[in-house]
Amino acid sequence: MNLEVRDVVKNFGGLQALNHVSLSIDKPEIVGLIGPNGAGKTTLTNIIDGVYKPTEGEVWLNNERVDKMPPYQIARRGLGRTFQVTRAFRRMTVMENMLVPALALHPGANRREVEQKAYEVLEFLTVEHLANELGRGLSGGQQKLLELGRLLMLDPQFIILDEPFAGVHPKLQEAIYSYINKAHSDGKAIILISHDMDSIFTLSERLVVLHFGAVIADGDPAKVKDDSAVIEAYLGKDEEEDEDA
Amino acid sequence: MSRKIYISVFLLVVSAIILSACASEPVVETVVVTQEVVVTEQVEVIVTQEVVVTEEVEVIVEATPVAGRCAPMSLDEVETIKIGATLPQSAPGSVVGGLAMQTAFNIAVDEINSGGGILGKDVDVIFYDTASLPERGTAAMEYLITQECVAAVVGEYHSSAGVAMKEVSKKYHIPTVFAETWNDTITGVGYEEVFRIAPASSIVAAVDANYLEALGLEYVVIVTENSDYGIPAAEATTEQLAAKGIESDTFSADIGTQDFAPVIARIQAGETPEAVLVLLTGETSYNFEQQAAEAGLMPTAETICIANQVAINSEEFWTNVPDGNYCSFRKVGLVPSLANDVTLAFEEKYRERFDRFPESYALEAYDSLMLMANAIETAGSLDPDEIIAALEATDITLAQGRYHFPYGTQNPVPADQPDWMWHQWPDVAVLFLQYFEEGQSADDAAVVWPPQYQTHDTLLIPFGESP
Amino acid sequence: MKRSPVIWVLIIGGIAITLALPLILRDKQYWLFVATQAYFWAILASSWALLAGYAGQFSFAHIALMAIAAYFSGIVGRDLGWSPLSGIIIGTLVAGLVGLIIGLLCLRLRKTYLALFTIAFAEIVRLAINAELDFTGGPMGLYLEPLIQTTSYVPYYYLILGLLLGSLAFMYALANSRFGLFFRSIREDEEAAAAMGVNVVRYKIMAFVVTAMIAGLAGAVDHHFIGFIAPSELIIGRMSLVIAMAVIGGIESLIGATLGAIFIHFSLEWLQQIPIPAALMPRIVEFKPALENLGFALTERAIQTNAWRMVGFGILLMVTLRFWQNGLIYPIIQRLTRQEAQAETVAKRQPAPVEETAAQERSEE
Amino acid sequence: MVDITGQYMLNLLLNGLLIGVIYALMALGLTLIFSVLGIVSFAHGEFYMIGGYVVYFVLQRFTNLHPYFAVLIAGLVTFVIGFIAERLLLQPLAKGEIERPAEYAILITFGLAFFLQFLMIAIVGPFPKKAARFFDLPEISTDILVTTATTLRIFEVPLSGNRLIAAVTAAILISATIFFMAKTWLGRGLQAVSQDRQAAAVVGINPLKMNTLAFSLGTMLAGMSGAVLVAVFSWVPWVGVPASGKSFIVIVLGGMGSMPGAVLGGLILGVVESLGAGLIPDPGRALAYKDAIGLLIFALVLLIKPTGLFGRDL
Repeated sequence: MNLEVRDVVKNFGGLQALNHVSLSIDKPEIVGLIGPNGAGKTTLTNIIDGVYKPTEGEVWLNNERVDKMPPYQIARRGLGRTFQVTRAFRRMTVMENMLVPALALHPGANRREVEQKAYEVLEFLTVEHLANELGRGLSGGQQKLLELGRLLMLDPQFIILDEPFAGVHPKLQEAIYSYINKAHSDGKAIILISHDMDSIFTLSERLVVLHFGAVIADGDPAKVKDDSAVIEAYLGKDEEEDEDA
Repeated sequence: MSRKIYISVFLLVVSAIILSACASEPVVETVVVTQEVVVTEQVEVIVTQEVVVTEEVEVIVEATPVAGRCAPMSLDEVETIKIGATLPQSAPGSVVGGLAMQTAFNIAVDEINSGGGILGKDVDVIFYDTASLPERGTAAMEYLITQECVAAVVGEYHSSAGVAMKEVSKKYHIPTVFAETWNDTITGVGYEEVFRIAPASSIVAAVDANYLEALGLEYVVIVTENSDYGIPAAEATTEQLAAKGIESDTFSADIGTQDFAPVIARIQAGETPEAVLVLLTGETSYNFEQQAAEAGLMPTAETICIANQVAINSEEFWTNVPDGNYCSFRKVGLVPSLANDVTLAFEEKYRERFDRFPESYALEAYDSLMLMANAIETAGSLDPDEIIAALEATDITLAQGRYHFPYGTQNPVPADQPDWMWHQWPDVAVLFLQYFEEGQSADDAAVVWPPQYQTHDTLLIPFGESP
Repeated sequence: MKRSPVIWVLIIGGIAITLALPLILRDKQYWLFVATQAYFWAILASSWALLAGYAGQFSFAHIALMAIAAYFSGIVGRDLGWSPLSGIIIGTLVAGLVGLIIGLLCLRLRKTYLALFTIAFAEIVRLAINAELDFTGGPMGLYLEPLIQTTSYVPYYYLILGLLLGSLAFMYALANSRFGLFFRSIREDEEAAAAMGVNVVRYKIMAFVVTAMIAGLAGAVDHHFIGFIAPSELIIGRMSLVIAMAVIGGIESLIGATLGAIFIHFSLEWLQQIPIPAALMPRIVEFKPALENLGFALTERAIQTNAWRMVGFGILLMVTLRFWQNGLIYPIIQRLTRQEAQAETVAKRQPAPVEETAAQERSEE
Repeated sequence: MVDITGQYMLNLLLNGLLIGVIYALMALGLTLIFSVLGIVSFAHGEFYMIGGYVVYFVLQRFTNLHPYFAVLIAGLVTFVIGFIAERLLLQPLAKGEIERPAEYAILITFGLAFFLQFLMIAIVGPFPKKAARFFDLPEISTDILVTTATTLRIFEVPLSGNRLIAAVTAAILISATIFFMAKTWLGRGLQAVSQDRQAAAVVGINPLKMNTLAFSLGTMLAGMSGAVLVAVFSWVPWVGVPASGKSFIVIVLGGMGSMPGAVLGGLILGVVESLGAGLIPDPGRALAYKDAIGLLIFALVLLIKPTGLFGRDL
């Protein structure tokens, strides 16, 4: 398995959101991706996912160039993601939500088998009682879990989790933790984006820091934590915020 | 995967067709059984008709009346005589026309019933909205004939509905008098049941061309409406003008066009036309005429304004085209100066509602019903064959003048006459009037064509002069 | 899937009545004609509901696609001498092709923009049909050969009923297959659907093509029945009628939209004139001038509603949208089937049996 | 085929500009509504139609009234109707009570249009009406400029006096609107809400009230453009349908939600339509395709650059 971002540049009009970013993941590890607001984390996610096309550079997934592919093909090649703001299909039941990725991936699958698998996933996530609720009837945390559930149905090798803990009830956070750990032990690579430093440092085996669209640190979390450039970036961000206010 | 979908769509088509074929079979059988008796009765008709239109034998066999026509044959069986009337009451039809026709029908009914009805039986008119849509036209006829059991149908304003209606008239063998549908084909197909008292498009075009020729013009611009009225009218006029050596250019606009400035500029940039003939209707014609006046295109000393016939509503005309003085306009049907007693009596009642001289379609609506009532009275029966025979022998003076139908089953259309002369009233009065004072009532406007009706002994009151 | 007995009774009863209608209406050809047209509108409304309600593509070009198929079929019949049947097939294919083009063009357009674009498209089609006289017959309209040589409406009744039931069955199967699931996921959130591996482009276009073909097929067949088509049928007001039918019936329900169309078509026919009992007539005649000023015409036995019935439908449309966004008819159907839905929910809430079956199946493998 | 001379082109251009100013005023209200509420009102043309009828009936009843006063009354009436419609139908949308906001906005304004149009057919009937000319032009006669009461000729190019007056009035109303948006507290409040609802709410602007105000002002502008035009065009209850169509084209061309875009878009549409209808070789089709020209521009802009000339990113 490998996922490789090669020297990617992304411009929006005159604004450079990503500046020659390179990143490579070739084993099942949990990679924390952090950086101040506007550092380019979401842009990078969207590039990997295929929503945006890079201005320069390439993205390779399992030795195949994917940066020109539409998102659904990248998803079918084993890359799944959640969204910062949850995007459950609001007027479909939880079960229907779960069926979409499974049937998109395996068109000929037996519907009943798929439903049963979905049910097991929901159970694992402790939300099986919600199977017939509409997406819009769920709480924010439940919607996060639903997104994770959909990912399990898609069963990708690479998983990008964008702020999985934000606004989630502590009780449900446990389910998310166990999800990440299970995925990891199942041999998946996970890119974890979060503002919650505690969870990042608890979970990550490797930490990547983005600042002004560039990677300023990449390595062991303990070392990165003490990196001067990283400290500066975060302090600088505080100053900016003060100015904005 | 998606191929499956397309195959299924195809299968759907096929299965629907097979399904319908299977489903319809037994039903067809029952229809045939009930009709056998009727067919033998029809043989006579076939024989008489073969003389008339030999090429349509196949169609005539089809004309077998279908179960569903429920009007009784004899007057003794009914308390009131039901006659259907179709008219446009909603968009995209002309609601204005529908309202006028409805008023006219109501006046006619009141008159017939207060005069003792037809042979002592009251008349009941049943209205139906066709909205100028062919599908509504068919629905109208079906409703009137099979639900309301009318013995005859009169009316209709739009040709697009009329062309569909005539088929149902034939299907049920129901006498029908069309009031304001100009399309040549309506009488041109030569259906036994179908009569018309409105002009055929070709009649009107001939009158337009004759007037323009009498004026001695050489180049005319026609501005027409993109509709079932405007397009054939413009084509026929162009053809007839060309035959007389008059050049013409046609501009066509969608119904409802508001801004005519570019086209007016275009006309002004070319050779100055000696006349502009407006074949737009309703508010669209007013918009063009007023804008043309404001841009100095017409009416001027050089260019004659021939406004659309809706200009006959003088109040509306002057509100909408305040600068349209010296416009002349075609008038189908009568003017007050030519009105007979029937016209005047009708006008009086019509004015109670609209306060203006009745438009051609109002007169036609009134006459179509009176004509049908007269035919039923003459026939003394509701038998369609007898009513049709009575209509063919019509000789009665109504609001528009003396009615007669020169060509029909007894007297086929000769080869030198156009097809549409079948059951067509040939003497439709088509006049040209001209306003010569601002705010003038149409009643006071000058009649300038044809010569025998002229009120001011002139073909045209020159721009800016008084007669 | 299990259905409660009530709904089965209704379905079977409904189909039995529609099949027997020509017999019931033997002497009422007019109502048979109205019913046939109601089914035609029902095909349009339900296929539009699939496109707009399921797939979330608010296209206003549905009537235009219907007319394109009818025109195409008529033109190949007139100029090339094709039979009505082959004309209908080619017309349907052309409608699908145009649907494909619209779908491709509109990939980037969302909601309001799509609505505006398709309105413009429909208007351009109407203007072009109007202007290109030599080809389309322009405003004088185009004659179409009858599909079946008959003067009876009965064959056409079954034909169009068959089309309605066939297309409903097809659309129902589609909506309940994975395609329906993908349509709805695209409606809800295109980006998320793509991230879940759904080929958004393909299914969006599929929705356009399939509904365009159904509308086209219905249009071509119906106009071979009517025998005539004119551009006035393409005015935007006719499209708003289709929308009103689907909305009042229930935009996310095929059967709701179908019943909505049948209901509205019949109501519009009934409401042309409201019959008044003879006893009441003298009283009402007193108000004749007032009524006429308001635009109600009074005849011997009825009040003619003219424009007012449309005003009434405008209000009904707005009220439905405002308070019953699932339509007026769909909630009734839901109510009748709720029993079953509840039962299903209860079953799913008890995990034990499901686990058992799952375990069994595994062991069977 | 006409000879294309400089004077002919000038004629087409000037007439295009005159009608363009009027298109701009029609579209201004629609773009205002979009910028604040984020919806396209399909009932815009119907408010335009009502505005025209108000002026016609007011001037019928009070013949001595100054026409501009009638225009103001028309503005007031359409403002009130817009206010009621927003409160009853669109407020729930802004409050987030509606499940399918985008679809609801399309359908409910469509329903409103349907209702208003048939209501007016039922009430005033289908007969064409037209208000009398607001003013006569002063009589001038110089080398380049000759006027009569109805017509103005500049370089021998005839312009309708009526239309000139309407265009000037429309220009005044456009200027007043731009002034209102730029210089008054309320106008700035509207702009603030259109740029960032949440930020505006933080600084104490109630976005819901701004919604109502924007919609009512938008319908008022539509009503006033109708009020100005009722002396130029014959008025029937379905006169709003083409007006809606033109307004859609203009705001898409100019960029949805952009006021300068609406003004520029209106002028461009007026000129392009005029040139198109003047230059299409076949006279039989020229006018028939006049509306199609605008629609084609519209479709192309949507496909190629949906943000239009000045629009924000989607």
